[in-house]
Amino acid sequence: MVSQTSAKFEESLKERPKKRPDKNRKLSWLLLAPVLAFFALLNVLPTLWMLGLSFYDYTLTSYKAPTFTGLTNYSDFVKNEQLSASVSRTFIFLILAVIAQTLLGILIGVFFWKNDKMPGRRLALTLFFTPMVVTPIATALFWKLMLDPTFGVVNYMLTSLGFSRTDFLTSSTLAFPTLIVVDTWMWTPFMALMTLAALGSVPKAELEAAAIDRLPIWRQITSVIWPHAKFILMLGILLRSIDAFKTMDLTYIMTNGGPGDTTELIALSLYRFAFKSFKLGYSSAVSVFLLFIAIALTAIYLYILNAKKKAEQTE
Amino acid sequence: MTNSSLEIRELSKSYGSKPILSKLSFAIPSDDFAVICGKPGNGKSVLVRLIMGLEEADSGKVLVRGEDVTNSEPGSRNIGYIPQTFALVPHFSVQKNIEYPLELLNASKEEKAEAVERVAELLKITDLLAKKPEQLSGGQKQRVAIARGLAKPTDVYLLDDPLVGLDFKLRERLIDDLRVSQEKLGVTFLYVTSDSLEALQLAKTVLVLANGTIVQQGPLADVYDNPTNISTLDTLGFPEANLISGEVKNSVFESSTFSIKTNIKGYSGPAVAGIRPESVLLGKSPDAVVLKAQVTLMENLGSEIVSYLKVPGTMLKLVVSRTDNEAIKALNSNELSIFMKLPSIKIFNKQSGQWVGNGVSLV
Amino acid sequence: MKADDVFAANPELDIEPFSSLVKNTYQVYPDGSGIRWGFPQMPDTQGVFLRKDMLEDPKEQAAFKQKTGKDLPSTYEVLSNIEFDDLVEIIEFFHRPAKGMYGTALMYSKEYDFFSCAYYPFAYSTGGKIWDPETNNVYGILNSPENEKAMEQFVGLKKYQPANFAAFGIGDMIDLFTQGKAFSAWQWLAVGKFMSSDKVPADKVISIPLPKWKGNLIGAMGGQPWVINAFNDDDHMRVAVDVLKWWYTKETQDKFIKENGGLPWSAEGAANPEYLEVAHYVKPFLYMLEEGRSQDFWHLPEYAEMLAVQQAAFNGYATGQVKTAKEALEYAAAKQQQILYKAGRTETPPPDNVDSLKI
Amino acid sequence: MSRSLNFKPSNDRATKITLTFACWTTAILFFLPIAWIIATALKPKNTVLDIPPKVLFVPTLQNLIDALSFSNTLSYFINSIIYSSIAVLLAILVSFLAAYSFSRFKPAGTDFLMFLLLSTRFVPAAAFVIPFFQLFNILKLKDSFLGLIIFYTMFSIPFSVWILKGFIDGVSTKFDETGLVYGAKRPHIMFKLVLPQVRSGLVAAFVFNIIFVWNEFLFNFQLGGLKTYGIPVGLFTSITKGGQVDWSFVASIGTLYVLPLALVIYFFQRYLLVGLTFGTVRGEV
Repeated sequence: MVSQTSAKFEESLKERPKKRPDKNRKLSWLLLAPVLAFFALLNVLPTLWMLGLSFYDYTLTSYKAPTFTGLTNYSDFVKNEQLSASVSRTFIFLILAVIAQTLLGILIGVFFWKNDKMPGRRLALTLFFTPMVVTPIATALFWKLMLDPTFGVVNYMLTSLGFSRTDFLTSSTLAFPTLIVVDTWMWTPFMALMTLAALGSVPKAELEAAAIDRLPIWRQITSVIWPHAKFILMLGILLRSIDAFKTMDLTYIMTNGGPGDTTELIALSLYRFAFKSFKLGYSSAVSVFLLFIAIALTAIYLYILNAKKKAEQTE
Repeated sequence: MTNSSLEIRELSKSYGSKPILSKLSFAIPSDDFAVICGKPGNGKSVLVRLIMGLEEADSGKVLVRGEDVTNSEPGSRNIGYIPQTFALVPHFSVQKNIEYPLELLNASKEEKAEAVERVAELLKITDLLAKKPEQLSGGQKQRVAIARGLAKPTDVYLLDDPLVGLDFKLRERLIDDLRVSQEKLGVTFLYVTSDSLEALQLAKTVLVLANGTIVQQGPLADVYDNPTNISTLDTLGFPEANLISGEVKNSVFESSTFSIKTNIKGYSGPAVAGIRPESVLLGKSPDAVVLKAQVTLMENLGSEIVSYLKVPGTMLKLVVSRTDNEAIKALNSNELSIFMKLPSIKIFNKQSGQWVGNGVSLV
Repeated sequence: MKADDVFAANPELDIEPFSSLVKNTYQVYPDGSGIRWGFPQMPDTQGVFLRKDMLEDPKEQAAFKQKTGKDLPSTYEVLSNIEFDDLVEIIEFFHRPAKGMYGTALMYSKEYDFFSCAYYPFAYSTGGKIWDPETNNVYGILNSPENEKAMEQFVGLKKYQPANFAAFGIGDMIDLFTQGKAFSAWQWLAVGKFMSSDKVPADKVISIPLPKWKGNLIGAMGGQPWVINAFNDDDHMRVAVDVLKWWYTKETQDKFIKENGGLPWSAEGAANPEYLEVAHYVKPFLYMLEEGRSQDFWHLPEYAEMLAVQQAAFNGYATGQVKTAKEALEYAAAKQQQILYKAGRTETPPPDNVDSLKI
Repeated sequence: MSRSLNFKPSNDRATKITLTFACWTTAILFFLPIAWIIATALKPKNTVLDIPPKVLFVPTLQNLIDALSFSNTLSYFINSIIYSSIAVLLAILVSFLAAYSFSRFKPAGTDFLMFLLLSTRFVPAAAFVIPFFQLFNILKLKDSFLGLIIFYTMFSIPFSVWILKGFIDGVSTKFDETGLVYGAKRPHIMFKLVLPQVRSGLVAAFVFNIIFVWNEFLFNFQLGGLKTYGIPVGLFTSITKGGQVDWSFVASIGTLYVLPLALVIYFFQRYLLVGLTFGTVRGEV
């Protein structure tokens, strides 16, 4: 039944079939075009602009034209111990706040997850989630009011219970921990949400099996839950870390970096350089530095994510 | 071969350095029900994708109705397609799903209604038309998918293992429906499967796909009875054929189980003897290979029983009917004797897999 | 753009101010050049708001007399010439934290210029300077022993204030005072209208100029001018000038001062007896606006940066993060000197250890 | 080992009651500050700073009415709704195209581009404001809805692409191929076959981004103007009246602010979860 092969056909087989014009490749870039255009205009351009500015002495309030000063802005930044202190303070804030939010978030997330049929669960979760969606301008202001030694409801309750009045936001020892507490209030719901998501990604069958086998709780966590849940949890920690690194609203409104500079985080310093002093070159250098930190954090996360993908592929 | 509905010429495809298909060729005349049967991993789905135009071949040609479509878009090939996974659009009703290929052809309302009525009746799903795919059972979904494929008004249809994963009963019913449909419509079906039972039940013409190429093609009975390649014997048939390794020397096949004279000419070297389970018979017979056997396992298949027999040097499968009480009794006895008629023993070249001859007499 | 150009085209806008303070604070740049850029909008000076009802309470008067042997002053005439020490004595007398009444409130907030402006009168009035406008030098001038003493005195008043005094800004003091929780508040006079509430109505409040330090008094200037953006197109420019014309009409000023609690600042407005009667804080305002009675700080483009530095340091001293006033002043002076040196405003470099200075 | 010590939804009655109590207590504790804001909004203005705090009071809507009628508040609300909804919808449209391309065609550098997109969200906002300010001045986009919509579209693109790619990856390519074979054109496949199957992803991307854009302050403040300011700017610029914080106003805006968001969370809870995990989890919260 094999067809008769003419000489012409033999000939035609020797050459590779003509490639169909690769429509898909063209189409794929066409579909990406709008996003890439937005991206180039509103991200690449400003980033390059920022990078460029960081090598200039450019202050809006001076009449001097921008002058190229190479790495001076960076060396100024590194030399300035006030700023280095601000950066390390930011890291301390980030670590403490994210740890607190993660632990508390996991705990609460597990509670809600275990109790998946509780009455009014949807409403309870809605109430629980509100702190992270209301603008920090309003919540930070109200925290300031609630913590006020004279008019604040928190101090009122403390004194009613026999404690002494506490000035949470103007004490150089208490202000920083107080901000961490408020930040934790604001973002624990987020970590709880990520915990719910992470637990939701664990196959039900494996959990059932673990429960039937009566595995000890730590074994359930290490061998059943963690392998599935870790990536979403890591994502949550990454997003929180980066946001914590950028924290500005809270400090700006509640303490303005004070008392003194005990709550001055780097984003607030940056804001000051850019919008109070209009030192564009200098603030750009600081921004580039922050950008590198953010990208490093993201890259670490994606590295882990890719390691996961590879592991799955080899399975 | 211009009157063939579908013709493949020396099609090759490899992924990286791994060859999947190599110089695969076949042609299917119109109105045929052709089944491509191949074991899993033999490149069936790649072949389907190449025929449909979802992927590009490295070399070779695809001709539909005599026309070279190697470089044309999938949508312009005018082939009815029934995918392996149902791929029923979840947000369309059954009716809309079935109409879908016609919708894309800008068919009129009447044409669509007519086509839906026709295929729905054919596949007995008229009462499902208003439902959404998620409301259907697996078998119903499959019928709808088939109906959708058939709704496209064309004369060549490609069915990509459409019954895989369905339960036995449903398969039986759908197999019937498919055969009836093909005959009623008077069109060409190319049916791709890894299930040899399906192939046996459906095919008018069967094509055996092995090692990335079609090793044998022909009318079902012909191919079944006269496998020209060991892959055919291995792929087509249920239960699988008994294979006994040995050596051919001076037209004599020698193995640790038996030695026979054959009609082999011009070959000597390693060889394999293939005997279908139904050619292994109970009892004794002159002019046949007779062996003493011991039953190790009996597998109840419903209408048939497969017994696994220990014979000198190897194991053999044997099939008896459930209603054959005498045979069952015999199988349960300690002293068992079996025989194989000489012509039913087929000898293949071990290296190339090519058929070299049959048994003719005892040594 | 230059206000002088606008005045040239619209002479009716060139209104004579009540004192040169208005001109120097809101209009002229650089200092002493006479070139005008701004238009006076809402000049502001500092004063002290007191609870008149408490001062006038016969029982309090008797108790005060008994405690100190002095009469408790309650009239503007006496209070407007009060010495700092005497005012503190009165504040101490009314400081009753157990009853939820604090003696006073001042601004120590890190926000904007709050601490600085509240502190400056203490420094200015006791002979302190914050910089040398001739050489643009700060180091060695801001960190002087006078300023150190003044800051200790200023922050020393915390004992008559609520625990979170260090966060006090304009609003916090308004809340404290109008909720009836403070006897007095050192406040900008322009917010006088808001220094009363239904709990502490206006007739229970009296405002006075800042007290005197051995007869000397120089306050800080507040308020803000109008300025016109040079990048405006013609339409915007016309509208900007029209707004100014509207602002300076008699009707608008009447409405601003009589109905909205604004303050008069022009020679003509200050002479208007109607305005003087509108509210209790007009009198002290004009008093503080007299020649040489108040003083603004640096008129330099770098001011925001300089301000941020000293606000953090000064506020740090108020909260105890910085141990001594000397350290706070030393830090601010060095950093400001560095800022000015880098901007090319002075030849004198900052001290060598400037980069390693920390609050 | 107690039965409750395992990671599966609990069925034990005593455990359930304890958990319910714990969950509700937590929820209420976290909500208390928000509740305080709402209560303040409903309190008569002159009792806001009272100590001891007024817990029992006759609620009044006056503060809310005052807040809404103050200056441009209402138009700021409307502005917020206009630019946030248009920008997010536009972002979802272009993100869908890109996500489809990333998912189906995997063009060269897909991983890198996805990474770049995501990393842009991690740059401190203050760093970008000035370049944007200058760019917007050059393009004459300042204080225009067009400018804000363009900006917020970009702002919403990264997460939209990530979420939608996760979802499109979950739709079998069989649908695309079946469509192709039957002669469908690409746009048809994308919008008629695939798009309806990623509806959850679309909603998730919408919910997620609308919360972000609705809350964004700095850029609206710097790039917008009187015509286009949104409600966070409206709130920020009106916090103080005559030098003191107008608590009733802040509380009223805060309340008006939280209500739509709370409704969104209540009705789209599932999608919030889905959005936060870039579509990797599609289950119920």
